[in-house]
Parts: sequence; structure tokens; C-alpha cells
Amino acid sequence: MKALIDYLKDIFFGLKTLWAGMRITGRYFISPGEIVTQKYPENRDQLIMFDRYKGEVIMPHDGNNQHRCTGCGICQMNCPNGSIEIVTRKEITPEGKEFRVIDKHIYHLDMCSFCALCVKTCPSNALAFGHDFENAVFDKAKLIKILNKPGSSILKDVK
Amino acid sequence: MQEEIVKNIILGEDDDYIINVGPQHPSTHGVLRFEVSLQGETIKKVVPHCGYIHRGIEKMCERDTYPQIIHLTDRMDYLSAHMNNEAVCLCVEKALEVEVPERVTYIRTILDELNRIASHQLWWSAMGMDMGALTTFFYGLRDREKILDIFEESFGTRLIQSVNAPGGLMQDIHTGFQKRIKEFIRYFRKKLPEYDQLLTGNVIFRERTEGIAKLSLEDAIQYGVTGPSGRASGFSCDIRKIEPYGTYPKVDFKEILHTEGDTITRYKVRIEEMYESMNILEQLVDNIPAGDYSAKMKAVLRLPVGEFYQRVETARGELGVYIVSDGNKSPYRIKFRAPNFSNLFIISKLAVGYKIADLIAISGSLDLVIPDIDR
Amino acid sequence: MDSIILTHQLGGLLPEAVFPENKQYSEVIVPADRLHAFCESLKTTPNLLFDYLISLTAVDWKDHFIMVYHITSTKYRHTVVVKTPINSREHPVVDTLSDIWKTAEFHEREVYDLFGISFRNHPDLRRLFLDDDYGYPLRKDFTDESRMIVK
Amino acid sequence: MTFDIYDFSGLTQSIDKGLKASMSPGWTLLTEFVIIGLIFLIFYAILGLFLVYAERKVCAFIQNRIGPNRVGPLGIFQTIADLIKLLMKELIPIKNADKLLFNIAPFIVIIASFMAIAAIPFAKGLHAIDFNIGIFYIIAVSSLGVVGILLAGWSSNSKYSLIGAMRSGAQVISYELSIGLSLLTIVVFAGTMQLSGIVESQANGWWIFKGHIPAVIAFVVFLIASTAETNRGPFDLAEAESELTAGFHTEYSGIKFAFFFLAEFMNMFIVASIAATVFLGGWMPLHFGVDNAFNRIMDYIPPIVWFFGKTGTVILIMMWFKWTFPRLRIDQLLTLEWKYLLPINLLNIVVVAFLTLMGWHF
Repeated sequence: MKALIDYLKDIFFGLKTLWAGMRITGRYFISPGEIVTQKYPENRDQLIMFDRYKGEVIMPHDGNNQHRCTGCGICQMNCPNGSIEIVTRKEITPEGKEFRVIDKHIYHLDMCSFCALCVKTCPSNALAFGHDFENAVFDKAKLIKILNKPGSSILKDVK
Repeated sequence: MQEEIVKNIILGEDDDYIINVGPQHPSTHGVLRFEVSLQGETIKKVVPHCGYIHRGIEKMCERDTYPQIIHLTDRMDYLSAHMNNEAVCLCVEKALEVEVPERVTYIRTILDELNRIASHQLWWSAMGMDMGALTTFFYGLRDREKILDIFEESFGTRLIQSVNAPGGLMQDIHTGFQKRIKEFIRYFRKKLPEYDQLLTGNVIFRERTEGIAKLSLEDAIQYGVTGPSGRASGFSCDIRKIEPYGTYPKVDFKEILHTEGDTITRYKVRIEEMYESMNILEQLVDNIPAGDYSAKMKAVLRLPVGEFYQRVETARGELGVYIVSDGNKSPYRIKFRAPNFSNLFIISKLAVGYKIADLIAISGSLDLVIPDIDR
Repeated sequence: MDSIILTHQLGGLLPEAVFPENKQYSEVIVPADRLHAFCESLKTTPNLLFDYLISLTAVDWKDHFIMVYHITSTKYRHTVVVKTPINSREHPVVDTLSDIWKTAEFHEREVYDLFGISFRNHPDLRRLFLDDDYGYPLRKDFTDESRMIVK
Repeated sequence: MTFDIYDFSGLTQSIDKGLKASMSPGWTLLTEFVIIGLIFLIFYAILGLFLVYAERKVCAFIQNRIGPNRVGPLGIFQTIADLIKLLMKELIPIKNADKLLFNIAPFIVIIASFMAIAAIPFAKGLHAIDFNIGIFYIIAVSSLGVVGILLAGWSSNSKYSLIGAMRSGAQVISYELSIGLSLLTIVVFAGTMQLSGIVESQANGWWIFKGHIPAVIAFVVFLIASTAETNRGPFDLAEAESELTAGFHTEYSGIKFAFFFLAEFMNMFIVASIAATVFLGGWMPLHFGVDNAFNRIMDYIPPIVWFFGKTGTVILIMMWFKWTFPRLRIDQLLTLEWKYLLPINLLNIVVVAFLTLMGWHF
């Protein structure tokens, strides 16, 4: 007799726990307000990244097409993956002094792991993180970027 | 002789019915292969094969400087990325005898616990999915998103924070950090009981997990099964209690210990740890002291000659970092005692005699992260 | 337990053991031929009870290898670092500890895979991660020009 | 009583008469076969597409998602796009597979579900065949599908498929019993096996209401057993994608896979419509009491709406099951059948027989 009662208890307890789960899924089913999906390409305008979002490494240029990079190579040295290559050239000042100017700051977005070591160690704060997150391309070569814009020069006050 | 070998390769040792669970399989959560010998549906033998994503992180570390190493450790157990980072940082700080500001220890501990909750949420999602309840996957990820938003606001990245540096943090927390954590705790305290109703209490789930794959305390210690899986068997292995680091000595929390050691206990320990982590967060979040976010460090770090060992509790168990330094800016040898590596091999003992569906549940309850095994 | 008392007790187990300076844990260097017996007594001696092998690894010091074992006791919470030098580079062999601590079986397979150190009496000594004909990557003289980027 | 304008028998009979007037009886029969076949084929395609869409939407809402929303408004053409994709996919030939069985297995599965749908009364006078042993026929035919599944698993020459097929065999054979017995309770109540007769017997109230508690128990058992019979979650052990990748149809691709996929949804529709017909009154409107205003209003709703409404509700419940529960293990699946459902069912039948004998039901 006790076995029979246990048997029936098992069934009722089991059905009760099943109902508890179904209540939760049922409640979500009838409450569309809980939907968390974002319709991505349509909501591009509302999508605002956080200030500190790390989308890609960029080199900010001011209105006169001037940046702060001296081409010292510290970012290249600190990068764990070798995703930064710096090509410099020598220029001569009017006084006849030779100094180093950045020719190309090549940045491999495909290898970058966003560790922020380049941005942090840069002595002249020439690098920053951009907010662009739509980095998908069909050609891997497009992920290799030259950060300094063509014809840009270094700001006067940067040492 | 050679024919025999060929025959053995084709047929297995005898005429076992061998199926390969993995390396490409919906429930191995990564590229791991279980070679399973079956008799009907009952498992006779499980042999784990790993190495599909062995990247040689330890070798790579030997050529990198210490700040660079930290960002490689993210890629081991990517779900406890911050704990991995912290382990290396603590080890380097211990070697250099640097005193980190108190603010840093607080923030690191908060991030630890946030990471632990996020990791357990993902584990819960995946565990439910392994058992066939696909809906849990979405509920778990929905709640995990809130934590990732906290990370993103403060540090700009979501899964791996990349915020640790020897001596402190790379950047300070955002002003909204505390508010968001409090919001999250309020939200998650409401949602966590739903997890119990949906899965823990469910009669099908209980039937499938109760009494399955009991791990005894002796075996847990023998195999070095740590973390929630070990604590479910009564193995008191919480490094936060044994060798406290960060702010843990100042926090009042209890180590979740159970003794049954079956699949559902391993499950319960993680659920209870989520509650406990929220308790820790509540104690810390309002008390973050003001101050610097990093100690003054040299530009090039060179560790003194010697060897240093640091134990840290990640979401999956004990992580050990063993650095042998010869005085250079790169370590001479670095060894990561990965929690998942030790936790994996118990499966060939646990799963024997159970059904193939149980194997999936067991590997789900061990919460394996494959890149951490292979490194 | 105080590290000095621990050192003293460990010295009692094996007179020829050497105790170098270690800031964090007690450290003991054991000759390779005595390693297995020493570790067995570490586990069984009642007031030591080192029952949990945390970590097992090797270090390549170019002319010799050193095996490093981090062992702790779940009862007394004391930790010891046992080291064993292996002098041969061509055929490095050391006793397995997998019969004392089961977890050593897999860590030893990893060491065998990455360093090429063989373990005597190991039940299942196969490579763990890499192909059979791959070299031993964690040795200092290992090079793989096609797959390794040297900075 | 329902209105005569909703009665399809007049329409079908006039078509029959018209055809008979213009051609010999043999040709008439053939023409009718073709017409009915075409109607069902179209019905099948539309219903399959709709059910796939419905499942995806239901599971999306349960999981806090929107679901398909790109192809067409609210994504209603998503399944058509899927169908086109499946049609254009390569049919991968499997090395060492048993070619003949491998190729006919999907057809067996889909033909079995085709045959079952023939006996279902959609509205008054709207059914292909009205057998006097309708329920018996449906039980017999619906269990043919498992032959296809077994053949698919065996002929694929894949270990996962074989395990899936064996699981499915054990499962369907066991749950067949529960389905049969739970339907038998209503057969005992109604005193007929003819599906139209069972529907007529519910004119004054559905069996789930007037059959006391035994009918409710039989309904719950039928729901569980039919979910298992159709290999749907939480009983989807034959597919069990986290264990066996895709179970018996692991090796299938393209349109052959689509057949299995479609058959699963059609089987769900069939069992749901049987549940609606036998327990929930089929196309009969909801009536309370003898003759009142409520009943009149209910009568205005066409029977076909009633039928699909009830079927849809049952399908919704089955989807709700699938997206809530974890999967059972094979031994628990059999335990559930042999230790719980079967004894309860047998006891239930005895009680029902007693009730009917004493004339205690309404």
C-alpha cells in the first residue's frame, strides 16, 4: 500500500515540477516585452558604443591633418602579436638636422587581440581606440590598415 | 604483426562498438575527442584525446615580456579570462615585491566574481543544452549579457577584459561601474530562482543527474579535480580560502561544499556559487576605496632570479602559475597548471557503466573549456 | 605547520635531500633514484599526508632537466616543492609517480610530450597533444622555422 | 446543431455525381483519387511550411527572441526560402551505404504520414475515407513510419545513425501501446471506431468533459505518448543532437533530409488532429448545456475553424513541451512507458469499461 502511495506521489510530484518549468516558458511566451533581440542593421542609428569601446586601433588626426606619432616604435615593440609595423624615413630640417618621420604606421587588424598595450605605452599618446565595429570584409588584405593618413605630418609640440 | 596492428586500428582492441564524440560534435564545447567504446548504449571505456587546439602558449610565453604574457593567458580559459590574467599579475607582483593599491585589489576581486557568475551562467546554459533543453541556452546568455555590458562600459571589451597589468590595472573603472553592478544584482536575484524552476527542480533533469557518476573524495584528490566539481565531492579546494589573495581575506563568504559528488551536486555547487558571488559583490561594490589604479612600475620589467608560484581560483578550479626567471624580461619557463586539464581525465573513470547520454551530462557537469586543456 | 619543522621532518625521511632557500614554500631536492620512495613516504607518513599533487612540470636547464612537483596536504595545508634533477639529455628517464597520485599520469604525459622525458613504469605513456614525429617543443634547443615566429 | 451550410457532404456528393454522370465508375474512382491526392499534396506542402514557421516563432517567443523576421513581413516566407535552399542542396551519396534502402527510407516515412492523414475528418463530410475502423487504421498506419527510420539508420552505414534508429525503434514500439490504449478508452465510451461516429457522439459535449476523470487521464497519456511517437522533444532520442549529432538522419542531405523534417511536422499534425478529434470533439463546436445563446453563437463558427483551432492548440502544447524540458535517457523513456503509462492506462480502461457498463457517463 505504501508503495502505491509513493508511486502516486512520484507521479504528482513529477507533474508539478514539469508544470513549474512550463509556467516559466509559458510566461515568456506571452510576454513579448521580454524579447531581447536587437534588429541589427535596422538599429544602426540607435547603436551607440560605450566611450571606451575597443573597436580598432586608430591614430587621431586633427583638422590640419596632423597626428602625434613620432615613429619611435615602442608600440611595435610592445605588441604581443606583431600586428604593428612602423616604416620611418629620414628628413632634414631647414637647420640641416636629420630627424625621423613616420612613413607608414601599418596596423594588422586581423592579428590584433585588443590588449591595449600599444595605446597604453605610446609615449606621445598618438594612438587611440576607434568605435567602428563593422570590421567584416571579404578580403583579408583590407584588414591591413595604414593608420597615418596620406600627406599627414606630426604636430609641432610633440616631442 | 603489421596486419594485426592494422586490424586493431580499424576495429579497436576487440570488436568494440566505438564512436567518436568529437572533435566536431555539438556537445563537446570545443575541439575535444572522446573515443567511446560502447556495449549497446552502455559505455565500456572512454579515452579522451586532446591537442586539437594546442597553441604552445607556454612556449610563446618564453619569448614574450611579462605584460605581453598576460594577454596570452586570456586565451586559455577564456571564460575566466580575468582570473587567468590576475594569476600572472599576482605572480609577477609577488616576485617584484610590489605593493598594489587597495583600490586595485578591490576592483580585481569584483571582476573575479563577475567573471565567475558570467562563466557559471554560460555553463548553465550549455549544460541545459547538452541535456536537450535548448531554451536554457538563451536564458543564460540573456543574463550573461548584462555582465558583459558592465565589462564593456568600463574596459571596452566583453569576453576578455585585458585590463590587468603588472602592478594594477590598465585603466580605471567607469563611473557607472558600481551602479551597473547593483542593477545587475537586483536583476539577477530575480532571475536565478527561475533557473531552479526550469531545470534544477525538473523531474526529468533530476532523474538524469541524481546518483549519476559519483566522484568520491579520494578520487577527487587523487585526480586533482578542483573547483566546483571537486567541491561537490567534499574536496575543500577553494584557493580563495586556502591561500587568499586580493580582497578575499576581508570578505565574509562561505565555501560551497557538498559531499554527494554526483552530477546534480556538481550542478548545485555552481548554482549556489552564483548566489555566493553575488553576496561577495554586494559586500565589495560600495566600498571600493579611492586611490590610484596602478602602482608605479618600471617600463621594462625584469623579475629577480628565482621561481615563483601563484595559485588562483578560477571559475573551474585551481589555476597555478609557475614562473622560473633567469633575470631577463621574459620568463625562462612558465607553466600553467590548468584546472580543466586535471578535471578532464576523471571522465574516463566516471562515465564507465553509464549510458552515452550520461557521458554528455557528465562532461557538461565538469564544465570543460578545451583551450585551457590544450593551452 | 611551520616550514622549519616541515623541513626537519622531510630531512628525517631522506638524509641526502637538499633544502635550498625558497621564500614561498619548503623546497627539497631529491636524487632521481630516490624520488619514488621519497614521494611514497611523503604521502603515507601520518603527520605529513601530502595527498594532493597540484602541479608537475619540468624545466630545461640546457645541460640537464629538473622535474618540479608541487605537492600539498589537504589535511594540514602545508605545501612542498620537490625537485629532481635529470642529467641525461638524450635519454632522460625518471620514475613515474602515477601510482601515488593518479593525476601525475596525465601531467607526466604532458611532460613526455613537450620535453621528451620518459617515465619508468608509466601505464600509458603516449604523446598527449602533438604528433608522434613532432619534436619536443619546450626544450630550449627546439626550433620550428615554419610555425614559430621568433622576435 | 451545426448549420447545414457548413456541411461538406453535399458538395462532395455533387462532385461525385457529376463525375459519375460523365464517365464510367472505374474512371470516376481514379479521377477522385487524383483529385484527393493533389489536394492533400498541396495541403501537405502548405501545412508543412506553416508548421515549420510556427515552430520557429513559438520557440523564439519562448526564448525571448523574435524568430524569423527577414524574408517577407514577419518572416513568413522564411520557410519557403529554406525549402528552396533544401531543394538546391547536393544529395551526398554515402560510401558503403545500402543505396536502395538509403534512398527509399525517406519516402517510407513520408508515405506513412500521408496514409494516416487520409482518415481524419476535417469537417462534416470533409474526409478522404471514412473507415468504420478509422482509429484502428490510423494506429496501424502511423507505426509504419518507424520502418523508414530504422531503414534510414541502418542503411546509412553510420554508427550515430544506427544508435538513433535503434532508439527510435524501441521507443515507437513501446509508445504504440499507450497510444492505442488511450484511444481505446474513448472507443469504449463512444462505442464505435469510426472517426466520424466518434465526432458525432460528441455533439452534446466533448469526451474530455463528459468522460469524467478517466478521459482526462487518457488525454494526458495520449499527449505524452504521441509526443514520444512522433520523436519530438523531450522524447527526441532518435535525433538527440547533443548526443548523436542528428541521429538517424545524420547522413541525409538536401531534399531527402527535408522529407524527414517534413514528416516530423506532419506526424505532429496528425497526432494533434487525432487528439482533437477523439478527445476534443473534432469539428464540433463547444457546447454547454442543452440549448442556449452561447451554443448558438458557437454554432456560427465554421467546423473547420474549430478543427484547426483545436489541432493548433494541441500542437502548441507539444511545442511548449519541446522547448521547456530536457531530454530523457533511453532507459528512463522505457521506464516511463512500461512502469507508468501502461499500468495507468490499463487501470483507466477498466474504470472506463465499468463506467460505460453502468451508464454513468453523460
